[in-house]
Amino acid sequence: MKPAYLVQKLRHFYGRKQVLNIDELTIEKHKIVGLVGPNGSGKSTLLRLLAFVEYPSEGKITYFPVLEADGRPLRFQITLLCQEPYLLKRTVFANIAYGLKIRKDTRNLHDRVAEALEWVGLDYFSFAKRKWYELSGGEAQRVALAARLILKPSVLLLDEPTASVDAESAQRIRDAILMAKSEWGATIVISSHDRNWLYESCDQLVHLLRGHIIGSAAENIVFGPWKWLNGTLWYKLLDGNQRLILKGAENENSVALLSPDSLIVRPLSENFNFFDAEKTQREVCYINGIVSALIMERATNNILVSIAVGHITFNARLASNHQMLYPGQKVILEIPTDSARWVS
Amino acid sequence: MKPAYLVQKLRHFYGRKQVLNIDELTIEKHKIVGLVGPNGSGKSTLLRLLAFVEYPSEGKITYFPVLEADGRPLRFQITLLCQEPYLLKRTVFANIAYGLKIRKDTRNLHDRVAEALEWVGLDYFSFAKRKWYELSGGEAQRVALAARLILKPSVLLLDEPTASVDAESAQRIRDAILMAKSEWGATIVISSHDRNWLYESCDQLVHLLRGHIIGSAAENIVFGPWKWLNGTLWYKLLDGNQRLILKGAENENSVALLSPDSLIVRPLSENFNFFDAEKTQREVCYINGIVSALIMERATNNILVSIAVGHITFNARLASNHQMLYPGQKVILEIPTDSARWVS
Amino acid sequence: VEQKVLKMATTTSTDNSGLLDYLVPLFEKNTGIDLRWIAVGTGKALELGKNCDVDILLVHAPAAEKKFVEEGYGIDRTEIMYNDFVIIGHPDDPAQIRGMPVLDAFKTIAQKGALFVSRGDNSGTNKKELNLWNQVGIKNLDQSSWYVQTGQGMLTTINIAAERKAYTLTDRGTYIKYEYNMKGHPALVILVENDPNLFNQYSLIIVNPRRCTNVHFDLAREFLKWITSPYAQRAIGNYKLLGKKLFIPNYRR
Amino acid sequence: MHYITDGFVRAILLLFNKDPETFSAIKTTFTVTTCSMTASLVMGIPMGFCLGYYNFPYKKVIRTIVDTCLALPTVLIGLIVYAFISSRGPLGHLGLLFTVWAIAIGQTILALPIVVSLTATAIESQDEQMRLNLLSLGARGRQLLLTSLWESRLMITTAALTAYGRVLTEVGISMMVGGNIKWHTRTITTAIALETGKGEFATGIALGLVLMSIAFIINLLLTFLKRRI
Amino acid sequence: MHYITDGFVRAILLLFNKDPETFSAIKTTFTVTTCSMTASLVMGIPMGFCLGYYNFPYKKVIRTIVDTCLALPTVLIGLIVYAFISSRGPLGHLGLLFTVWAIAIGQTILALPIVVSLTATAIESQDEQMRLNLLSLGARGRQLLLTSLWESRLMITTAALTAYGRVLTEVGISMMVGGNIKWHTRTITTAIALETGKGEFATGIALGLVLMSIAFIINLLLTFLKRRI
Ligand SMILES: Nc1ncnc2c1ncn2[C@@H]1O[C@H](COP(=O)(O)OP(=O)(O)OP(=O)(O)O)[C@@H](O)[C@H]1O
Ligand SMILES: Nc1ncnc2c1ncn2[C@@H]1O[C@H](COP(=O)(O)OP(=O)(O)OP(=O)(O)O)[C@@H](O)[C@H]1O
Ligand SMILES: [Mg+2]
Ligand SMILES: [Mg+2]
Repeated sequence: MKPAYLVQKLRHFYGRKQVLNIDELTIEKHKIVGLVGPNGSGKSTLLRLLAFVEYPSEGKITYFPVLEADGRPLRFQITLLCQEPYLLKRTVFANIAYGLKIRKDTRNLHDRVAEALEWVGLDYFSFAKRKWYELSGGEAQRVALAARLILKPSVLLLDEPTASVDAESAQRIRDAILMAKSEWGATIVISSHDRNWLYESCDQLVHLLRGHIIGSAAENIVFGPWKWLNGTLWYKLLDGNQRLILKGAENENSVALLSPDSLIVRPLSENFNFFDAEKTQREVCYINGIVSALIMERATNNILVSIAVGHITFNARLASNHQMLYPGQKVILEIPTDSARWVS
Repeated sequence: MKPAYLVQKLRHFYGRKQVLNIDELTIEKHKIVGLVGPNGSGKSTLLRLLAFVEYPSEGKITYFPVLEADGRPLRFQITLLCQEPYLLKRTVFANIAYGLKIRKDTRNLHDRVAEALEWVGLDYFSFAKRKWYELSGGEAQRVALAARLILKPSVLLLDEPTASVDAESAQRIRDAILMAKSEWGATIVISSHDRNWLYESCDQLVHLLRGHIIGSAAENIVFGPWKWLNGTLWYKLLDGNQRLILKGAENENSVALLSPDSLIVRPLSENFNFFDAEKTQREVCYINGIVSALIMERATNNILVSIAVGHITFNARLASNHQMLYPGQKVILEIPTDSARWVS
Repeated sequence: VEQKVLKMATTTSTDNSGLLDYLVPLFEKNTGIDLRWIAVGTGKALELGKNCDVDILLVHAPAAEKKFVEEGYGIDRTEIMYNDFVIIGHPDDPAQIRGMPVLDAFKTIAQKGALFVSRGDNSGTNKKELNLWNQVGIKNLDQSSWYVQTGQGMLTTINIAAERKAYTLTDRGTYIKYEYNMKGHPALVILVENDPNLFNQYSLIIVNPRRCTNVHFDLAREFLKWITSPYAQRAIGNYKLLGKKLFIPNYRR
Repeated sequence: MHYITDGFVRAILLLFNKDPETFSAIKTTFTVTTCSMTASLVMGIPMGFCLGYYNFPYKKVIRTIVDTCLALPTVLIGLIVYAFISSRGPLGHLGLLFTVWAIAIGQTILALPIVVSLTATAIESQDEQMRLNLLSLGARGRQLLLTSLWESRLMITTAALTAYGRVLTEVGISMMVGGNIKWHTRTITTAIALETGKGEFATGIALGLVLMSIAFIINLLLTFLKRRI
Repeated sequence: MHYITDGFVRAILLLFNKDPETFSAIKTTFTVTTCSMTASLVMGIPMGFCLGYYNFPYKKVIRTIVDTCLALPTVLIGLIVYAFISSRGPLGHLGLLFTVWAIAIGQTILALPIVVSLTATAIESQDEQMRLNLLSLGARGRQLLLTSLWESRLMITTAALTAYGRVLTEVGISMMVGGNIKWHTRTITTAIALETGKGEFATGIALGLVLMSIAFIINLLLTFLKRRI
């Protein structure tokens, strides 16, 4: 395992507000790492720090050149696609060629621009000569991505590359990213809210919450308010007057993390006695829900089930030999009360 | 059925490029209409035209006040959330209150701003006083949405309201939209690439392609190049050397539209003789694929199955009593060769 | 061959009247010296001399000139020509000074409090005027409401006097120019003239070469020699503006 | 060199001793520039907004004319204003010549192209998205104008400061139509010109420094507008 | 009034008859402003970029000083330059006084704050996203500077035009350190001042119009930079 990045004791502040607090994080070479987390959890900030366009308030980020003897300076090895791509006030062609011009590497410029446009699913002839403002939102986003891909950087940091991109193009972008990995051995870090897309694309996940890394899996995050039940048990009221009961909250506003692996899903059968089950609430909590989606997870070959409980959606991971569910099906979620990890 | 909008013989040009060509479109009152289509299909343009912030090159858009005796001027009845939300260089509070200030309607300003922030899942105390640049991408997006919702407009036009918003907040935004419809009878038009989210939110779909309305269902779009096979049959080469055979393409670059209802999905069983089936290619074309996702469609209560065939994904709609499939399952897609509609 | 350049600071009247445009080409033709002049107020001209930035001065403020020479800034002060001043005013002549001797006229203006416009810029003309007020014993001019100070050139001052229907003291050359500009219908007319008290002496001073080593003393001498020559003196006497003589040569050996 | 140090000392003395001539000039300068800046901002900012915001025929031609007017020489403005307000001119009966109002008129003409051109550029450089967002929130007319300007306040402030610097330091107009009349229309700049003409270089420098102090104070007062936009 | 029309006629005659005095003044004006604008742009744009782009201690103080310098009176600049280059000044041995170079130096000082302040404002008003995107593509130093400027070319052009208007029309510096010497250091503006002083108002207006024509031509030449950014 060769690291491309080693992040140590990283603290980052905006004013007096701490936005990142990462004790240690290793990003391996030649891997596609997905960055997930709710809005404001610090994904973009982390990507900017990894790109060295901003510097951490405290702590250290060490970068190990991904390619041995990569003669390019650091700033040419690492490239970031910002969350809000900004196109230069030039043509699409000039925008894509800009990075290469900076690198004074303009052999076969036209062919390479055409190739980069192809990667993001845009046609050279109808797009190359357009001005920056003659593009739709998704097209602009894809041009910005093409401007990064053409540089063939050893580290590609992508901040929501598929936001406002259509499904077909998102597919193509995934292919382009996989190609970047296989063809020139790039290390890729992607933040995205499109979990399906991300799960199907990446080798490894980093889950951020309020600036902390809370694991490397797609956790279920349950925010408070929590109410104290008895002993170490706390509950949160869900829609339909159901209660999610968990052990060990620190206070009202703690946040519970539930691994998708720890949830058990079973079809609601007539003979399941809900009230009987209630008695066992000390060990397991049962919740009624409806399957809203089933998705294949590329990294594990497992199936992710989304179960809607009123307004909250829980994700559970099923082995592919699990009894089959279908969307719309009513199910019971079994949640061991001690399965929560808490952050505050 | 009372229309809120009547669009007639609409043509819109940027320079000499036609970006919209809609012969007729009616948008009903008190409905949530979803606008789908690939990048550059004209969704944002149509929304700008419906908001009357841009005027069509040709044709007519008639707006019928949604609320009888709505005394507000047109520009106060209709509100658009642009694709790239721009926050004024002020605090979050001032941004959200701006529209109300313009309307000289500032009773209970604080309460209403707090409520609007609540709708988009942001906390009043930690956000109201922030400056516009102290927000993450998704937070900014949500603030912009809150600034629209607070106006309680009779027509709410939302251009990708959930791009770069996390899943939990997307859920909340959906609730807020449903509330806008039920509580003050808003007519809502939403464009989005997040089909699951959209399908679960809207009452009606409008599918755009290259500026044309191609239907009111989530169509499968298959771009060329098409090759001529024989008679009226054309085929497109898919990954894995499979051929999608369809009747009646006009030329190489025609685009085929396949309704999700016209595709039949069945599990690949050992005894299915693929080669036998090949013979029937004149009427039906069989294709191997893998189920990648199953999603519940709110409007119809049906199930949408995504089937990956190499890089292309087909969506099929299944009745809820259909034989169950699971993600990762190998299936056969049966596509009647005459089921395609063509656009060019 | 390096060109011989002589720099002269002069008052605006010699420049504005066109005299230098007429004389200097003659000088250059005769001597091959390139004379460049800088037309500024008298005070500034003397200051440029003190700073050794010019070689020669052509000014008309006898008292200041003498002080300049006494303090060692200049040498060879030579009187070369004069012209005269006139008092002009509105034809209605509110203070009734027409035809009076100049000192009486000034006294009357002050007594009646008639509007008087002064250049107030320490120019030769202004110094002459202040000198006259001093002679008739008028004090506190600066605070008097009838006494308007423009701090500008002569022509502008005349224009302001015309707007205000006021009196002013001007050199004859500028008045001729003003008369011409007004196409022969001047708003102000000459009321007092030909008084010996109104003579306006122009002198040439060479900047002291012992103080200012960079001064082109030889060229300056050459100009002094030329301007005092009968030829140049005659030329000055022949210079006419709009058909009227402006300067009377009075170099005395 | 000694003028400069002398000038500093004298500037302090002038201000400290409340020299009446200097204070009269300061007052005149202040009156005149306040009038001309108010007028040019009130007219120029909406004009600049229209020129930058709307598209209309001959817009580019008008823009080129405005930009050319950035090079309007003060003496030319002075002459033209003079021609209109002199007693023989069409507006002669108003008796404006050699009053502070005359100077204010001329300076307004001087500042106007600067305000218009820089405002137009500021508005033109604004994000297209901003325009759309304001429209979509229902802003029109005056609200649109005010919000757009407030969004570009950094640039508008700089435009105003540039124009202010221009009117504060101009001499030609004040001389020509103001007449530099002591106690009445003598501004600091015409006083500087006069003192310099007299050879009183140190006084000239002193007055120049007084002028800069005024500019400095105005700048400090505007600092709040220049905070991070 | 009549001299305005006279002035128009005379302007055409001056240009048409290739009046040597006028052409000498045009040439001097052109030489001087070209020098001063080149110098002030070459120095001012990078300075403005740094002031707008980077954060450093006392940045706000420096900015306030620069903005105050927008109100540097020309006569003051003239006096200060004079103090340095007069024979008795520290740079007297260079013999710059009463040459076009002296004027160019003074005008550079005049234009510099305008260029710096407007460039800094332009850069400061730029989208933070632009900065990030350029950095993320690997641009640093000179590339960053040039690209940032090019993105704001509309504003930089206007800044340059404003400064150009200022130097083209200034009189104080040219008079003070140029000396308004016929055939040598007489610029169009000093010629206007001279003619106006003589009461030749029509000629003054004519020369003013000649000046404006030059500005107009420069504007046309720069039109390509002002195309939709
Ligand atoms: N100002 C413009 N000039 C020329 N063409 C433009 C302009 N704006 C948009 N277009 C083109 O118009 C078409 C429609 O654009 P629009 O923004 O409406 O698409 P969209 O459906 O919203 O796409 P997206 O999903 O990417 O947001 C696109 O092909 C785009 O390239
Ligand atoms: N300039 C700033 N000043 C103060 N706070 C900031 C600033 N920029 C971002 N923040 C805050 O820092 C936190 C992290 O922001 P960041 O943009 O990294 O989030 P993110 O994970 O990318 O979110 P999103 O999914 O919305 O893009 C957020 O809480 C945000 O409000
Ligand atoms: Mg982000
Ligand atoms: Mg769009």
